Amino acid sequence: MLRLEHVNAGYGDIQVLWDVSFRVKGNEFVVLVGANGAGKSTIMRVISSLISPTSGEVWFEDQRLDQVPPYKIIDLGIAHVPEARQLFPEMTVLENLELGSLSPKAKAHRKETLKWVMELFPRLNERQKQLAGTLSGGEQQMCAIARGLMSRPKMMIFDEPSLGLSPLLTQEIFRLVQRIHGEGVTLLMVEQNVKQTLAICDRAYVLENGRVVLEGKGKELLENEQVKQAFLGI
Amino acid sequence: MKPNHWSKLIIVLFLAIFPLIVPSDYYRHIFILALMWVVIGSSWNLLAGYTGQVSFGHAAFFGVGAYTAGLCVTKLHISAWWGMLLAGPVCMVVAFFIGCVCFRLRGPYFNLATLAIAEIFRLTAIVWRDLTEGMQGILIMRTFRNKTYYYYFALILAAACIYAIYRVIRSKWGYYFVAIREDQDAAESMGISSFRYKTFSLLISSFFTGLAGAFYMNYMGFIDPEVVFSLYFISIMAILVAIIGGAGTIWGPAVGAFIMVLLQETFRSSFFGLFPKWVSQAHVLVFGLLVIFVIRYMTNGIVGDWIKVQRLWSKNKEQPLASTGS
Amino acid sequence: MKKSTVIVIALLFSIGLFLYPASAQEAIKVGVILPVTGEKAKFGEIEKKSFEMALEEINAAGGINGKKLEFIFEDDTGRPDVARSAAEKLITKDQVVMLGGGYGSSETFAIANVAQESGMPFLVSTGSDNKITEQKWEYIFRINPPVSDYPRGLESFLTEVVKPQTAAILYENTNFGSSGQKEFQQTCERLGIKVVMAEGYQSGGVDFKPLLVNVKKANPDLIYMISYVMDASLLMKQSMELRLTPKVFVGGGAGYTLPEFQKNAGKASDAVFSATLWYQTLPYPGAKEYYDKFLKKFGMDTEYHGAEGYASAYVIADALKRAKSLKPEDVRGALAATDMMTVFGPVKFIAYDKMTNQNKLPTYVVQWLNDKLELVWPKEVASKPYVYPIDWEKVWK
Amino acid sequence: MNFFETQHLTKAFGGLIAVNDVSFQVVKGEIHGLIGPNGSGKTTVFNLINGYYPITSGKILFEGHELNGLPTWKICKLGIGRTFQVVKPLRRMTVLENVMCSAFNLTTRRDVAKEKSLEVLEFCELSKKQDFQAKGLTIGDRKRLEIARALATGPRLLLLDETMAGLTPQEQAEGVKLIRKIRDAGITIIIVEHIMQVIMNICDRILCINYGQEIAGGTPAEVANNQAVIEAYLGKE
Amino acid sequence: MDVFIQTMVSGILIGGIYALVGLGMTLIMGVMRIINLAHGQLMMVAMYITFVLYEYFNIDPYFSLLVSMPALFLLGVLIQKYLLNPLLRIESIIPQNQILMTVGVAMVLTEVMRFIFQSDYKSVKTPYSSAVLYISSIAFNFPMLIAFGIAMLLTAGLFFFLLKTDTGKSVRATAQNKDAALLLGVNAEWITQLTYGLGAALAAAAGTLLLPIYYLYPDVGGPFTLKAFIITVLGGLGSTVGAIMGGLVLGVAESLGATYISMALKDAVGMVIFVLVLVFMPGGLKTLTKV
Repeated sequence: MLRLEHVNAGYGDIQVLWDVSFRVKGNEFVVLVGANGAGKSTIMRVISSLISPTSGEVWFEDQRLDQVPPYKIIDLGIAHVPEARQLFPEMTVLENLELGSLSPKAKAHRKETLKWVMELFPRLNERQKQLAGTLSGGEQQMCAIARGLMSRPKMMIFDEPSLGLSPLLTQEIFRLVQRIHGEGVTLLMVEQNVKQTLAICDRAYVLENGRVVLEGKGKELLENEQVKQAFLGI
Repeated sequence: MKPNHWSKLIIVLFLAIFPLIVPSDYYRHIFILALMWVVIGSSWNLLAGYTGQVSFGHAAFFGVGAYTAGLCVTKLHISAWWGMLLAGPVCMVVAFFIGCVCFRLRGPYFNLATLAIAEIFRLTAIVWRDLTEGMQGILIMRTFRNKTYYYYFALILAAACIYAIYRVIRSKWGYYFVAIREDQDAAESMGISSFRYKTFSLLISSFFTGLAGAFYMNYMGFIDPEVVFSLYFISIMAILVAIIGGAGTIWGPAVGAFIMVLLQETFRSSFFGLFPKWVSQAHVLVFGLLVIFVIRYMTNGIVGDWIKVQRLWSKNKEQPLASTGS
Repeated sequence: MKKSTVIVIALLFSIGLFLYPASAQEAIKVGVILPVTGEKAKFGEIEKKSFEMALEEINAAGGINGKKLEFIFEDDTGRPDVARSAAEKLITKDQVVMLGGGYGSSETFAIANVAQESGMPFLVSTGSDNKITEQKWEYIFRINPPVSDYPRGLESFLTEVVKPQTAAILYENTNFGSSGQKEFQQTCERLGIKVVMAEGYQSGGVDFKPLLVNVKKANPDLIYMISYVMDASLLMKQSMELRLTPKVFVGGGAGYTLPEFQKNAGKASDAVFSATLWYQTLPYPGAKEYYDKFLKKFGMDTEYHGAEGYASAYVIADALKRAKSLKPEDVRGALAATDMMTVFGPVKFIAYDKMTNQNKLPTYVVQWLNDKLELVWPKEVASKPYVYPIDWEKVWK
Repeated sequence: MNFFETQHLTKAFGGLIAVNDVSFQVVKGEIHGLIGPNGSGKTTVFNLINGYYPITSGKILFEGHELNGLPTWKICKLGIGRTFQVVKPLRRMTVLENVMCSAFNLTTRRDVAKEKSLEVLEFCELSKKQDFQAKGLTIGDRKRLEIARALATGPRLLLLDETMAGLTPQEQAEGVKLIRKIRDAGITIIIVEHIMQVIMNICDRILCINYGQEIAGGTPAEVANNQAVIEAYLGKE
Repeated sequence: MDVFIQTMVSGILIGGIYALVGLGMTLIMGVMRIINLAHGQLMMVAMYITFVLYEYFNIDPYFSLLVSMPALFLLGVLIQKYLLNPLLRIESIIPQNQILMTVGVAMVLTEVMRFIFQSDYKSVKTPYSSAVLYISSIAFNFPMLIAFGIAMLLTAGLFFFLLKTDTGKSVRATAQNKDAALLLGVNAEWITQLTYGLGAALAAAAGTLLLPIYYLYPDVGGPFTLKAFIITVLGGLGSTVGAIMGGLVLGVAESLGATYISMALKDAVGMVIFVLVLVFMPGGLKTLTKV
């Protein structure tokens, strides 16, 4: 469904990604793990076309993503839940969610989607009229995920959804992510919470210094000593 | 790209003997105005181009300088030339207080605050008739009939201003100013008090702008608040002079000043009478278009983007330009 | 091409340009400096057209002793430094024999300063600040009365007809406005009228009501206003809205005599008096003809500024005809000896009060009656009798 | 008297407590690591020490001076240099000029400042690029420049914020060498770093924080085997 | 007492128009973080459009809103697209070069209008120009009342647009978080153009509404540009409610200042308030109202 082929990318003259290739098949749940600064978020930004690769190609189904302007990505069926939530703090939860369904296709089904999402996130339902900036961290993350769902995506990409959340909340978020996967949405997730994510995903890639160094089934990687080393340096 | 020293020397020589080889008072007058704008543009440039604090209110200093000289005559009954001594320090005091208010602000807020303060000065000068004579203005008798004296005075002032700024820029202060322009947070972490050095930059800048104001009083013999505190004809003009020539370069404002003053005069007089009269109405329009063009295509001004100008030149001449690179 | 070579060539070229002599022509050149761009362009334009009109007539009548007269117009854009540039250019580059024009007081100052220094005769046509002719500058002559004289004609009207006890003065914060206010305040004191309020304002305001409510509270017999035309019409419109009812509204010339004032203020302009320097029905030879010809030629009204320009042109021509030579001293001498009649009235440069080389003219009072400006005072020359006392409720109905 | 210490350091942004009651000491001459997962408040601690943010409560002491409430530039003059996680080169100045800005802390003479800067550049192995514009440097050189600039202010304590992030392994190795060299020159270092190979390698002691609170402290080996740390990094099973 | 009430009435009525001017500016400031120093000049262009429509086609000024607003909207979009947006990709020494660009635009607009219409004062005289409504002895200028009413209607319309439509929400979203808006499929470049267009259209409305009570010449824009940014900062950058409050506050403050201090210092009152707010309440009225 999504393929990155030999992508080199960076910011200005700073190269961050070196020859990155990986693929996500339909209905799969793939995780990218790696220490900070390994280039995970950069990959996300490349997929969302926020930065264009210096070389290499990004394909989604039959479409070259790297040649599409960023605001058209969501129309193709990819919803990006960005790092640190990136909500619109001075707008209500409801408005934030509505902004998730701007594309004509999603807009047509806005009411149904909203109902579905509210069932999925009862806590947001209670806080519809509250300003997003006043939500707690966990609720903000839920709001961001819900906003992504509003576009009825074929595929969702999550950038560190557990960032800054307590372990308990992290677990709740992961349960939600799994439920979304259960609804038939293809998932790509970037995480630093290695153990929990590897336990729930189908497949994972390990990134180090902007390169893919390992690939495998989640459970297998969990046992791999190299992963532990990459994170704790021992 | 190092500027050619020969061409610099020729220009300096030309300016030094200009009034001797050009007997016309008219051209002397234009060059005096241009030299005065060199001073104003360069001082603005020190604060904005080098220190990164874009002031929209330099008219405040120009006006205070001019009125210092004017009040010497009307209130102290001494020669307006004393104003040349007093204007600098007076402006620095004023600038210090303005700095205390404005340097608490960054970016667009700073721009607006300076603009507002200059406007407050203008309105105060209009209303405070006991001190300033209000809109009746101050009229003094000029000292010299011969423009040559004024010309050399302006030339020395401009040279002193440019030299002083050149020295400052090459000293510790200059390094600090540019550091603040490039990244205020980084500068602070390097032990640079941004408030203190912004204030120093403002003080120097206001000093020379004030001198230019005092010179204006002495040279023109007449001032009123609308003229010397004008938002469009002083504050904005100072910005245009510097950005067209090239902000953040030593020679940029000087080049800009000559371009702007000559351009204005050329258009006002319809290319010295060669073109039909309606052309004379177009000078502000041409300023506006020039500003748009420079900002859009030559962001660093004529001096700052000299390489681009050269490239344009050589293209027209079908001559490949030896790759200069930077 | 080397950069230095380019610069050398450019410099040589520019020196060449500087030294290039103005092409010698047979015509006698006179520089005229007026604002034709900028905020003051409106009146500058009327004056310029009048100068041009007069020029055509003069040249058609044989010019200056057989030579053609030529006016070189320069635009001062309403700024003193530009006015100075223009004057310098005319004197040194165009080598004119004398200067004319001068609209705004500040610009006129700047020009006069240059003219005096270079010993170049300058006939001021409009710049009205008293100080211009108080400098003992022997090369500066002024055809129009100084601002202090504007209400002189009004004085007798006030003492004989209105007899106000109290007055409020509203003036725009410009050179013209504030010097006018100063002079009128002294006039009031002299006439025993108590000035209950004297307040300046920034021209270009939208809402004058805050000022006018204070006037209403002070309830003066006379409201004297010094404003340009648009402020004038707003002031009157808003006075009407607030139902200000003094004995009389009097404008201090300028805006209150222009057709635009009536056009904008509508019925609020009715019955408003104004001091003025000139009116087309005055018994000066050619005044009415000048007005009609201007109206026909340009399709617009003219007023006292135009008359000043038109008269100036004739004074200039007259002086040049009489001058022994075109040397500045001779032209100056001829100007000083001027004694002629113009559409603007008799012109003779004398010294009075603190002024020198000043033309002294009577001034008049006009009143807007049925949407027309009528000369109402002094009675001998009035085109219509004045309307006083005024029933404002009826006028404004 | 400790060389450097924080006492119950706390910082709240509105309702969010970013740093909560953190106390630690640094011994003169050591390399002290500060680690924690993303968003755990490490950079905030630096910004507090550096005076960039005002402290909500608690104390910071450096050589016996209380730093609370001092502006950033004064703290620098007291002898604390820092680098930024997101490098802040003075873009339109050359490398040498960048460093000279710092060197002017010690002198007002241009030639002296230049001499001193050249020394520092030599030390940081940036001499070859001294005339390059800072905006044209590679990321590795920019990080070096950050360090060189901090060194040129003549600090006794150096705060290094993620100096290795985004570097190639080879550059990292060179970076480690440089950090050791700085320590050997007698400068105490506090380092925030994500790349564990680096931090475990060079630190004498490490403090690990999560959610703004300290969860473990000690030698690298102790910290790496601490259950709380492993959980913080890898998550609970 | 009458003096006070009349002053307040004048202030509030003029404040309605100020609010309209400020609203456009605050929209632009909120989304693009720049000061639009051409704001009053855009207003001036709209006034000329209204004037031409009245003078040559005899169209009532209030109807010409339907022409002047779309026309200025288009002009605004073009300015943003071809002059301001390209600057985002250029690095310059002076970081505020977008502001300087608006200065250039302002100069060009003024001079082009001067070229076409000369410097003459123009005005539109409608039958209702001087109509007045009296409540006891307090005078309400009729065109000003209408202008106030339409200003409030337009404000309500703007609020509806910003709060209830997707495009309006996208504008707010872009102002608050440009990157996130991009990810959700908002074409930020188009939004900036739209915003500048809207800002220009609101300025156009203010100009058109002002024309029956005021007059027109090429330099009329300058003072209104100054007022616009005072209002914007007073209300808090980017805050629409703040801009309305700011407009009213400025109107009333100027009126009170003119009545009780001095008419000559009317403009200075605004400037002093402005500096005080900048220094002591940098968030503007927004910090008090929290919206």
